[in-house]
Amino acid sequence: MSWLSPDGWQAVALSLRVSLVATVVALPFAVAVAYALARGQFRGRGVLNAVVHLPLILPPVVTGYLLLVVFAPRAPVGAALDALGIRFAFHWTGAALAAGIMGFPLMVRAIRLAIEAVDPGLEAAAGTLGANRWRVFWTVTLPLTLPGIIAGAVLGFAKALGEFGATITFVSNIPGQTQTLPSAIYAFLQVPGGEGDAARLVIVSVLLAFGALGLSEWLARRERQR
Amino acid sequence: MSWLSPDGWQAVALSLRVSLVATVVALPFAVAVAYALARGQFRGRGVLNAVVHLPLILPPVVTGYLLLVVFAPRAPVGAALDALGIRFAFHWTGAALAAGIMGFPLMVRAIRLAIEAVDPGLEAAAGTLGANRWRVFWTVTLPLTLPGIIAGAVLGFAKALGEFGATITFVSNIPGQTQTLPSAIYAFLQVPGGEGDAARLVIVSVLLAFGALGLSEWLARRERQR
Amino acid sequence: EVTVFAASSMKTVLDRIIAGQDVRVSYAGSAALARQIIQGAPADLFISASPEWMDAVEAEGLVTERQDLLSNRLVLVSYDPAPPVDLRKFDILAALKGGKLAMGLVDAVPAGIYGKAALESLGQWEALAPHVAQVDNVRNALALVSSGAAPMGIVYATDAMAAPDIHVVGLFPKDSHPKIIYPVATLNDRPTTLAVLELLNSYKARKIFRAGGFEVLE
Amino acid sequence: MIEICIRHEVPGFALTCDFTAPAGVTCLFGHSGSGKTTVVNAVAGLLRPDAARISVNGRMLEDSGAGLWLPPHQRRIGYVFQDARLFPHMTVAGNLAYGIPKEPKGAAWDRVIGILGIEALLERKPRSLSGGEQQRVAIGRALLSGPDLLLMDEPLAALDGPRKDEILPYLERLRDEVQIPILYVSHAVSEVARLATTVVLLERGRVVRSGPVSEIFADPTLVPVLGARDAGAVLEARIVRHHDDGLTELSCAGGTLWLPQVNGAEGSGLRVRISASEVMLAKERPEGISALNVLEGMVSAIRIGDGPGAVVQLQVGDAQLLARITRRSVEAMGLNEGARVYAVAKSVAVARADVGAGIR
Amino acid sequence: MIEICIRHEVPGFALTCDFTAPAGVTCLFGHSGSGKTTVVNAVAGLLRPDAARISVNGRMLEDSGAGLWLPPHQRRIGYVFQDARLFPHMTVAGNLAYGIPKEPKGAAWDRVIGILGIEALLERKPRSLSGGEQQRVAIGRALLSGPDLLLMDEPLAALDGPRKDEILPYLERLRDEVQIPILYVSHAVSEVARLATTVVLLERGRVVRSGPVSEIFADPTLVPVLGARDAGAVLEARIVRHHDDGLTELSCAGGTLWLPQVNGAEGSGLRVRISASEVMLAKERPEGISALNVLEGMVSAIRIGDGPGAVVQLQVGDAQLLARITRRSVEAMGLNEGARVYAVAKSVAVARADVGAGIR
Ligand SMILES: Nc1ncnc2c1ncn2[C@@H]1O[C@H](COP(=O)(O)OP(=O)(O)OP(=O)(O)O)[C@@H](O)[C@H]1O
Ligand SMILES: Nc1ncnc2c1ncn2[C@@H]1O[C@H](COP(=O)(O)OP(=O)(O)OP(=O)(O)O)[C@@H](O)[C@H]1O
Ligand code: MOO
Ligand SMILES: [Mg+2]
Ligand SMILES: [Mg+2]
Repeated sequence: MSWLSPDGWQAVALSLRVSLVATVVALPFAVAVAYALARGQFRGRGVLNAVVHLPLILPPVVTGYLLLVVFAPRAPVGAALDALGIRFAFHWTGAALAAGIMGFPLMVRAIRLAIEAVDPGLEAAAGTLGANRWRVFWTVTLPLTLPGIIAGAVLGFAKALGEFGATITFVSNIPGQTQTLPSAIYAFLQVPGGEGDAARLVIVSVLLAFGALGLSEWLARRERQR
Repeated sequence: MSWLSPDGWQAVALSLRVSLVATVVALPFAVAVAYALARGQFRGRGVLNAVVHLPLILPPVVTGYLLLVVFAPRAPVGAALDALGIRFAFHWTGAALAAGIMGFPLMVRAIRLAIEAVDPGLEAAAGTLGANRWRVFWTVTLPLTLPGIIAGAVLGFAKALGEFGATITFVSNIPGQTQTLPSAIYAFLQVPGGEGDAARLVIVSVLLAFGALGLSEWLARRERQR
Repeated sequence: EVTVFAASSMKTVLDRIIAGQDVRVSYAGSAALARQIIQGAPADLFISASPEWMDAVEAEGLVTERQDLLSNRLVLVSYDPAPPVDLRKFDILAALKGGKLAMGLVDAVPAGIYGKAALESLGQWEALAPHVAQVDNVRNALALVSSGAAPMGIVYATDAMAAPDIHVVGLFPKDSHPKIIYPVATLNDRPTTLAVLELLNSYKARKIFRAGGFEVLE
Repeated sequence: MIEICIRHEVPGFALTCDFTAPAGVTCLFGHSGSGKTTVVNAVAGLLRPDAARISVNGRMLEDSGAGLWLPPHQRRIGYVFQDARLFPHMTVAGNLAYGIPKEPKGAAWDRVIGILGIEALLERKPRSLSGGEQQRVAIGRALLSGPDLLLMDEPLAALDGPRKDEILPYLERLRDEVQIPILYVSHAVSEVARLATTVVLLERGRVVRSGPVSEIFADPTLVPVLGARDAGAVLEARIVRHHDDGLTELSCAGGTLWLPQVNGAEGSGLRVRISASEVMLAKERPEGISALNVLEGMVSAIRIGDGPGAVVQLQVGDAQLLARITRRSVEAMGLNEGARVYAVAKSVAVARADVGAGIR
Repeated sequence: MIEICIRHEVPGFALTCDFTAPAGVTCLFGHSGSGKTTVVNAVAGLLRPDAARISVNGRMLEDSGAGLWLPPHQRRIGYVFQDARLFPHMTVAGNLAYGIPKEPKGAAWDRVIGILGIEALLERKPRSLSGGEQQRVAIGRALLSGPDLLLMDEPLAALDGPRKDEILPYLERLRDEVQIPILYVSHAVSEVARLATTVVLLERGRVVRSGPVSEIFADPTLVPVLGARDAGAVLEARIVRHHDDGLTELSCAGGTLWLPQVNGAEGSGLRVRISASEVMLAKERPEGISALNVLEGMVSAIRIGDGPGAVVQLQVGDAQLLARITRRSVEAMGLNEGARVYAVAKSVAVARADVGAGIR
């Protein structure tokens, strides 16, 4: 299609993939952390809460820089992961990691509010029916938190679609590999007269996010009506 | 103090001011929009919801660019506001505007969840006691939403502290005027050997945000115990 | 008080030159600064890292006086120590050993645009293109190399000079790419503005620019 | 006086409800799903029916023909919900003051708080109150808003027995001391009998009967509607004397009644409900028994039920009494219309929960 | 058999509770705040008391001396909460199956569903159920988890009268058909009388009395504790015959009782509660009256109250009966210990809510 350049379409496809993977992979961790923050009574709860919020507080460049320092192939962690065949640097997976981390605090917040709204009495009831903590979580807490999880996922997905600073710093901008929509938009904005191309990508990105939002509102409404 | 350069301290003070003002000013709007989204049954609800999420979805540079195009002294809106004595462009108020807009979707989400949790029966009860919709909102809905408002405010404040892309694109990076902590960090990271200065600023910014987080958790706990 | 809008790569030297003066500098990307000036930013002077953005500002009729201030060189840097080579006869692809070559955005930021031109004229671009990791500014390219994420990168000589933990493999020949020019322009004729332009052209300033690795244009 | 005329249809349910209620307590009575809450919500303005004319003491609240519809906050109506709905973030005093137009609080404040016995609770938060206390505060809050009409939708349904007993006397004092009409929803017969002036019987969205409480409750044909267990006549009585041994002597249409200590001045009137299942019939005036209440009457109607039971209506003076006995006894005693019999009821049984003003 | 021994202290409240309960239903009875829920929660493992030894049928659930504390899910205990606590996101069938270790569901499934009458609800979501239906499902869910002990904390308190009546018969069938011990909390005397095998009376965290239900309820000295209004003896009776006119003939210790249609095979046993306030006393056997139940007995104790009332205990055969009458009648009839009297109770009055197995 001529409306967008092939590179543009590639960026759209990649951004979708990156955002979806980031959201899907981060979600279980977000749920776990949200549960720990909502229900846990352990030492270091405050610290965990603070650490989770870090990506929100730090300028994205800093987050990207820290990721780079930790996950670069020559860095200890990066090297170890490399040995296991797990690559982040210059790979779309790295973009997903950055996007997931940046969206993480938003997911955790939404899910935590939802978990705090679940009646602990229902969990106690499940316990008396022979369910251990793990089963209680899976069969009672989690399903009842679903609307909040959906809200959190959409928030995370939207953030992932828009993430730029941390992504480009961490995994740079390799067309077809790590060039997400925001990177492509940024590139267009750096040259005089690139605003038109940028605008087209912005429209695509807005449409994608609106689709996700609409879907989530619909899911939440359906969930509420059941 | 020699630990931070004077410019650094200036950036800290400015960032605090910008984030506080952004949060305080955006909060009433966030509450109003959250209320409309949670309780309203009007046409265009979906569109409003989508528009509110825009700053989350768009790369911050794009948001900054759009702000620049709208509020710059040469742009129609900017010129009109200028005539009224209201200045955003290249002014700390503009940094606050950018920070507020970027944090807006986060505030609205948290507050909306809280409003949706308020029992409409209590609002109906207030109505039968002679309170019109406005009074019901102020005396019943709003106080019961307080924990969610606190959560939203902190999220918005944290986001405002970390906002970079939109701010630097919109209001530039003028020390003492529009140079917030993240912009200052960025400037240090642009030159070789600036990492040490940047790191110090990062620490300050993290401490500030943690302080806000701690305060909010404490407020929320107190609110719940009452 | 004078407000200077300057490309962020100028920070080290410019901060030193204006030390003690009543001058504020807003450091950001040239594109952002140029757009802001076009939209009416209260800048008195603009130092751009790219002549194109200065052209854009000039086209709006905002420039009162323009001058090519500095020039720079492109260098190939590496994470691992390497002996200096002649880049005309150096196979970068082979030296990457499968790693990435870090550069600025090759269609967007000046260092990337110059770098791509240089590689093209050296006949290496075709082969290297798939192996280029582009970042939004030169400093991030440098960070990729100094963190070891990319074995090599193309950056300005000024950046390489100030980074102790990386190694300069070679200078790109001057004629392999369009001349790198940092233009400066005054945006008004206020005496204070002109004084700063004078300061930039002063002997002391030149000394600092040269010490920072820049080539001063007459 | 309340005039209510409502038409409302939702899928599966149609309400057609017309009635006029005089001053005092009007009880809306009917099975679950008969439309009681729908009526009350329409009166409060919380529901907008398809068509309605509603007026309170001549003031029109809603007239769909004329396009008039006042929003809830302009209706001057006090609504006591089943679930109290106190504002959790305010103290009891804050809740009570919510509907008061302006300071100062004035005499009504002290009076309502006195009637409801909630002086000691004023500074507490609703969460720490027992269910009965919460309902009392909710009633006080509704009253203090100075309503023209008080709506109460099963205000006691969520409370268990002892807590119900705790609050019923307050409702009676309300009825007797506060001069505003009350529309009261309940499916507890004892509450209705105790409180109502007028009863409106709803069934599947339609008014099947309405009238003074004594008439409705003494009607043997309504026994199946009211529920056999709870049927029973309501008698107007007058306190004659409080005796030293703790008994109160009352005179009613059919003779003398003895009840354990009833509050009230000698000479004052009150209402006594004698549950049909607690009345025993005898052909001869029984002697040497512990039951003190023996009223002579004439069988005015006999209604044989489907099961083993029968309901016998007696004319006692100018009042009616119901007795629920077995068919076997009807036959064994040879009862038929016009027969003279004695109705026997224990003092303590009558005292149950059916006399005005708090006794245990 | 359940052996419970708990010590627990929180600021302002100390619990010291020791009792052993045989099979059947053990009712924990006591005023609000007496510690009933605390005991039940400790047994369920939802609360960890300062010190406790709790065993069910010899299996130790908790022994703080030996450092043993099983978490709730290992206790094999079914808990029916006051507020049902059904999982809102599951169907009724899903709720019922939650505690079942493995498929297939087996015979217990059909049996429990049958006893509780919830076949028709299986596919529905809890939200659409009435309060009574919800509680039945909650009971089924607890039962189907195959517990060694069933805990029920005021399972009926949130329900209004008719809904209570709807569910009580199911509880009775449970007691009679399912062979697991039940620990039942209530402050409704009629429930306790109807269900309990054993009653444990708690007051301010201490056990003040415990024993078989007939003993506790026939004890006139406990009348103030139980509440004067609700006192009444519990009699064991046996169904003799169902008569054609809808009455059932029962034999009990003191003679013959006639009640409206009682479910149950001829020859089967059941329990009848005769509320003290419904028993009338007569010196002579009354004739020509509608009351069918006349039992001859001897006054074994008289307890004069503070008010106008008195409680008379009668020895009727080898059982006891309580009658609550006025002091005036005690004097007028010249009652004293050893006097022979006739106790008169109406069939329909006895039938109230106090006979095992669902009658109205
Ligand atoms: N929005 C609605 N849509 C469909 N049916 C409704 C709706 N609202 C009420 N109904 C039906 O209207 C009927 C009357 O309801 P209402 O709440 O007035 O009954 P009620 O007499 O107050 O019953 P209860 O004693 O159980 O409170 C019921 O059958 C109910 O299911
Ligand atoms: N965490 C606690 N802190 C202080 N006091 C408590 C706590 N939990 C319970 N209590 C007190 O312990 C006493 C017993 O409470 P419990 O809930 O067992 O009573 P109950 O017999 O179940 O009463 P009810 O019939 O009202 O349910 C009460 O006085 C209560 O206030
Ligand atoms: O956190 Mo950003 O500044 O929205 O990329
Ligand atoms: Mg209703
Ligand atoms: Mg309890």
